[in-house]
Amino acid sequence: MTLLQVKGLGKSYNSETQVLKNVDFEVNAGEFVSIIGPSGAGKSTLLRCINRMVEINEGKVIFDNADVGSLKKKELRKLRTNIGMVFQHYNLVPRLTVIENVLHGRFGYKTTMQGIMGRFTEEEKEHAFMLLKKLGIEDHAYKRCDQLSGGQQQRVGICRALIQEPKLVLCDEPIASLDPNSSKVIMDHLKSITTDMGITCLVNLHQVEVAQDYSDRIIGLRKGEIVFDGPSKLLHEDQINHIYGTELRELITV
Amino acid sequence: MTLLQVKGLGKSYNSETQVLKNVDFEVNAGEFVSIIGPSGAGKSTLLRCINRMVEINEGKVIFDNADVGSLKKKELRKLRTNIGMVFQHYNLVPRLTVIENVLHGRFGYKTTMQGIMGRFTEEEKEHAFMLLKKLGIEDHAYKRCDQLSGGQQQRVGICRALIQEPKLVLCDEPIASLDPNSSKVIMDHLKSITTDMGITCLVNLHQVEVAQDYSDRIIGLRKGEIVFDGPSKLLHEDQINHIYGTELRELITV
Amino acid sequence: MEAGRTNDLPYIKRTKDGRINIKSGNKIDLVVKWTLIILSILTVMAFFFFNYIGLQWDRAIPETAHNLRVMFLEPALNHFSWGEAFYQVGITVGLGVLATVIGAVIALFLALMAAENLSRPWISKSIRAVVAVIRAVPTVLWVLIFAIAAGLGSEAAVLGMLFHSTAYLVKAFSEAFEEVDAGILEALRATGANWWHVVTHGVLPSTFTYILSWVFLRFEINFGVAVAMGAAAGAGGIGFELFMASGFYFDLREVGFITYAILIIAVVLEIISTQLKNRYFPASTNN
Amino acid sequence: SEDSEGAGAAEVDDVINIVWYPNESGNDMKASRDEIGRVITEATGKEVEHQLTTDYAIAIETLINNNADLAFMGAQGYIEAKNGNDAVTPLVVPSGESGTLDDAIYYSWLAVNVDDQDNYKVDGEFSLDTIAGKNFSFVSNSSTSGFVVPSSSILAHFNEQEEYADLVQEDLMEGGPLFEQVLFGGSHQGSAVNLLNGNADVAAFCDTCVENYVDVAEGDVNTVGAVYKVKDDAAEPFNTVTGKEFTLMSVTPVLNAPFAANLDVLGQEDFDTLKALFTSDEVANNEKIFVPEDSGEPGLFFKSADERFVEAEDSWFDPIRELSK
Amino acid sequence: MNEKKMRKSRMQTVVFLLIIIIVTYLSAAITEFNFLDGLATIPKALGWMAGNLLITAETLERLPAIMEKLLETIFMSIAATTIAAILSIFLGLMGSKTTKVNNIFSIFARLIASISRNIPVVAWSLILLISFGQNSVTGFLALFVGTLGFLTRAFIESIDEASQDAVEALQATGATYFQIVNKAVIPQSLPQMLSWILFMIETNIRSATLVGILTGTGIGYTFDLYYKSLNYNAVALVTITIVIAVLIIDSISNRIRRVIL
Ligand SMILES: Nc1ncnc2c1ncn2[C@@H]1O[C@H](COP(=O)(O)OP(=O)(O)OP(=O)(O)O)[C@@H](O)[C@H]1O
Ligand SMILES: Nc1ncnc2c1ncn2[C@@H]1O[C@H](COP(=O)(O)OP(=O)(O)OP(=O)(O)O)[C@@H](O)[C@H]1O
Ligand SMILES: [Mg+2]
Ligand SMILES: [Mg+2]
Repeated sequence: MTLLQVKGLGKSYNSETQVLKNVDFEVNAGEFVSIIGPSGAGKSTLLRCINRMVEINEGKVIFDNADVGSLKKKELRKLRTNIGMVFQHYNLVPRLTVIENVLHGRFGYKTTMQGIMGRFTEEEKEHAFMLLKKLGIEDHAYKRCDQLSGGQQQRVGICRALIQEPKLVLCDEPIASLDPNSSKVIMDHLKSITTDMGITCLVNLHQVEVAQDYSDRIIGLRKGEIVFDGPSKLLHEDQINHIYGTELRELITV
Repeated sequence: MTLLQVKGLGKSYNSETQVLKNVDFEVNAGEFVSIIGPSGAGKSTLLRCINRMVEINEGKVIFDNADVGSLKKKELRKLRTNIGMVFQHYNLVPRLTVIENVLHGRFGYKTTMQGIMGRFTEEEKEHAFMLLKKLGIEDHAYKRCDQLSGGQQQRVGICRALIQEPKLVLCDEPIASLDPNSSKVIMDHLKSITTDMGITCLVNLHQVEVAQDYSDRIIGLRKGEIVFDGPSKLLHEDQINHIYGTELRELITV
Repeated sequence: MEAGRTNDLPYIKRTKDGRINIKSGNKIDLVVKWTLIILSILTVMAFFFFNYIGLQWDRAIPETAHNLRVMFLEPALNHFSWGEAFYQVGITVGLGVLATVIGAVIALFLALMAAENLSRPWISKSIRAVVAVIRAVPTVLWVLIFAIAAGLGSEAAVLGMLFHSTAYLVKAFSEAFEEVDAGILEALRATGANWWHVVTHGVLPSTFTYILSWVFLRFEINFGVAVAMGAAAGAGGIGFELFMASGFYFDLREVGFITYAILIIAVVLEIISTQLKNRYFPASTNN
Repeated sequence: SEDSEGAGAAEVDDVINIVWYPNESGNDMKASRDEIGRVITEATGKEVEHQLTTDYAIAIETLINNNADLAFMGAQGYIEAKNGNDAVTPLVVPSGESGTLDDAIYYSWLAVNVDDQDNYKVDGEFSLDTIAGKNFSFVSNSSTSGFVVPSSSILAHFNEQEEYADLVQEDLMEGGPLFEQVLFGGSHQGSAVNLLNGNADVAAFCDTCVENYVDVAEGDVNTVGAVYKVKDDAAEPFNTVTGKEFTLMSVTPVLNAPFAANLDVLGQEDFDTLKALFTSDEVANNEKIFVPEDSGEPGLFFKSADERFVEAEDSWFDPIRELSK
Repeated sequence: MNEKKMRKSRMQTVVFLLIIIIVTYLSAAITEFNFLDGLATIPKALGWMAGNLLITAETLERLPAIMEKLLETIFMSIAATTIAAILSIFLGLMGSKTTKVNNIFSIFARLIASISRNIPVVAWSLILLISFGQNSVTGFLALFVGTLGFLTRAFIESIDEASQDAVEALQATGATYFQIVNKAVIPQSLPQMLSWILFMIETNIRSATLVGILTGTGIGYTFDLYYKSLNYNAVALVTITIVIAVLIIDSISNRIRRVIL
């Protein structure tokens, strides 16, 4: 079943440079897709077009049969509740507790008033704790987020995305700020979201090896265009070189 | 020829804990000595007692026939010009250029006014460039120090110590903040200071292997007491265990 | 769902009525909460405590609106000329510059003595205490004292403003100095450098941009103070004209004109200082 | 401030500083001030500097602390300056129409708005009893005609009543003891405007300070019950209250304001020169100093008959001294 | 070439110092300021203070009245600050890059901040005094306007600096604007804002003296009255109460700040 269709997507922030050009692909429910490409290729922009964190200039994004580009404000909120997002810098509110940050994922289901008053049902709270337990950070639930390590914070970020009960999770370089150990933990968790919970995952990655290890399918982006789209196994040395161009060597030393 | 004599040195910052207890050793001119020991053993304190950056409580330090503990302010400055110091965090003035930072090493030879005005002779400047060249960073001479990598900054730190034309260089964990490559470069340079220029070096180190590789002689410190003092070859597994106690395992994972 | 089972999970905190708690209840939140509560209570109390004598809202509000309109939409000069206005603004700026520059120079030395990492504890403590008291004395009092004792004129205005400026900058500067990495100071001392060397080549270059931005900020403040204090101290300036226009002639149009003049100068000063800061100082390698 | 004689050694220098009260610091008085400065320079050969002030106290203290040579100050200000520094001496006083000290007086008024005047009458006569609990406007607490004189007459009246027997001058400076609220206009004009724009119910100010702005509408000048009307073309600050009328509920004569000198700073020689200069016919006939009253020009002093500067002794001010005791 | 660059930067320093010296010299010229004369008056001023600013037993009788005025001033400062803070939060949200609704509001908010901050408090006091008369509300309003400008600017900075990431994340969950502001922006920047509020309260008590003189309210008015009647003993007492109040409030807010920041 096709969950997401991107058709002829084009995007530019200013008139000079076209960040995305005629991007076309489809994602089926339950897939785990990695997007790779050099810095500035437009990976982040692509993810942000999908939940319309940035406006779409050309083409269409169709998610769950809805045309994302034409949604009204209210429908857009509804769409976003169906799409979780995980960030490189976790993007938590550092002064609030872990559990509060997780519950922020429920705002999409609340009226403004409920949200402002911070009214969450007991079920929601229990659900949050369940997720924390699943990701192994239940002991930190009442700690402030800035007291956690990077890997722990990212797990909070994942919980926040999951409590939305999304159909799709977008991850923008979820492990770029983490050490190898934590990275492995996070990638394992993301993978299990797809395998255990059946939630589709779209992950931006810098590390080609990680992408190859974890994902079924890889999309290679270069200067805003898709230059590779296929199963991980088919991504070979020369494709990688094609994606990263001459930048590959620099990339590896980083 | 004995350059440095430490006799019955005792030091405590507060009445509760004795940081150094009855430390006795001698260093000959031209030696390259490493001091190893667990965190908190008193390695840094020991170095700082030698150029009296901290006051000596008990015992004596005799450097180049002068009793360090009893020097007056002016004599102390004179002593310090004869002892260079290299730090873990380089301790450069980040906003100033490399060459300026190197020339700071000449302050000990200046009157207050000369120093304030930053008047350095042409010879001093040429000497500075020569040292930068020797350490392979002459191209960065006019860069601000905060634009350099850690390894490069440490080399600036070494130049600053060398331009003092010291008889002894004290290094407090010079490679603890560096990656393995840079560490090797720095240790090679330090070693060459002793071998090529004949300057005595006293180096605090965390890495036992590095100490064994580079130094003629190793002093093992534990809880403020010398528990090993001898040629590197004689430092065996059981001595290492004795120095680090049960802390060894933790230390290695750090 | 299985509420019975989750009840006794050790990592879930519950309120008395059995609901799940999501606040950590740490000290910071508590202090913030209570500070806000107390401030709100005090604010509400304040309105009971005020004296409202002679206040007629129904007259005051429309009148203020009317006055503001006259001021801002019909500014005019009636009692002095453009040239005079320009000159008077110059005097006010001049007073601000003098108080700031002299204050900054004095503050620089005092701050070196007040910084804990550069000075002896007792010197630093005593300077801090004195400076705190000086800062607590309103500038008006200093100005009046000097106006009385030293006679009317710019000396009184500048000296009066100087006290507060200096005290303010000593605090700011010494805090900046204290943030200088202890390692830098240690390294310089270890080369045999003396105190002055350490200060001129280690401390000042590291804090130069902070010092400048504090000086600029203080200059903005001093300009505002000079408007008020120049007049009181008999040093003249645009503040005297403002006082005359409003307190004596009740000439709103002129007040409007003067206000514009001050506003323009203040905005220009703000722009200049941000430009200077952005353009030159983050990148410069001063010594 | 008894002990401030010692404040700094005074020296006679070659600049003569003249301090002006806020009332005389306006730009419309500039021509008069400059002319006085000019004749002084001519007579003494010394440069004259005018020091304009925004309040009375600073002006007084400046003279006390040997920071000025001359000040044109109210009688009360003079007395305070004299208390603070014995070297302060009256130089001259502007005379009345007769050209002598006899009528060197002006008048301190208590005024109320015409429309409200009945509120201040008991049995058809104005009575001070009615001002208790009202909003009152003075000029400044160092002003002779704007505070000292009116407050002492008010006190004299109320102290006879049991309820107010303990009332002292300071109680009149703040709302509460007698008045609902006390305002200070900062200048005579300001106090008058306080009354006319409704901020105050009753105001104290003097006749000469507002004569440029008002015309008598009813009754005789300087008599109780006279009604004054603000001229239609009145200059600021009265331009916002043109056409309004007030009436006098009390009129008290006050001694004219002197030019006071600080002998230590001015020096006896210059003091004598200036005394001769000021009392000369030349100054008395100088139309920039004594502006002809019908010219409509603004000025510090006006000439309708034989006005001139005359000498005055310190003891001449004793009546005012009595008031503030 | 690099040597040149270094020379240039040294030149820049010299030019900069020269400019400062010239500007200072011009300022001294236009204001007829003589530094040495000024210096010479300091002992005189200190002598005058020692001679006149004495607290006598007689003046202590005025303490209750002074305390009442001081309290009024403190209340005035607190109320002006908190109310300005409430408004400033809205202006700050409008003005900040992260939370702005649109550019027009953002410019509007910054404009308000700039105008109310840069028009001197003297001018506000005088304008307000004309129509509001001589009561606490005038003083309150005069303090309020200046505080509003200052806090808005400070809040814009706090909001900008504190919350960009979290705002983005909450937008992505489908949260509404007010939910985001309330649950991400405010909690994150509140301590910083509170610190500014405390700073402003202290500043306002000090400037309330000036505002009080100008508007005839609070402790400033008392100060002015005593000073104008040349009653310096009482002036000294008033000053000391102000100093003590400021020091106490300063130390309380320092303590709070140390915990929350
Ligand atoms: N908000 C924005 N406004 C203007 N230009 C932008 C904006 N965000 C991104 N860009 C530009 O769009 C291009 C693509 O950026 P994008 O962040 O999507 O790349 P990326 O592949 O995610 O790179 P990275 O790996 O560095 O995160 C870049 O040239 C970037 O400068
Ligand atoms: N300035 C100081 N004041 C008080 N105690 C100090 C001070 N410096 C060091 N100490 C204490 O002295 C002991 C020895 O410290 P020192 O820094 O010499 O150890 P070290 O061997 O250099 O450790 P590390 O490997 O962590 O640098 C420690 O317990 C430390 O806490
Ligand atoms: Mg990106
Ligand atoms: Mg150490």
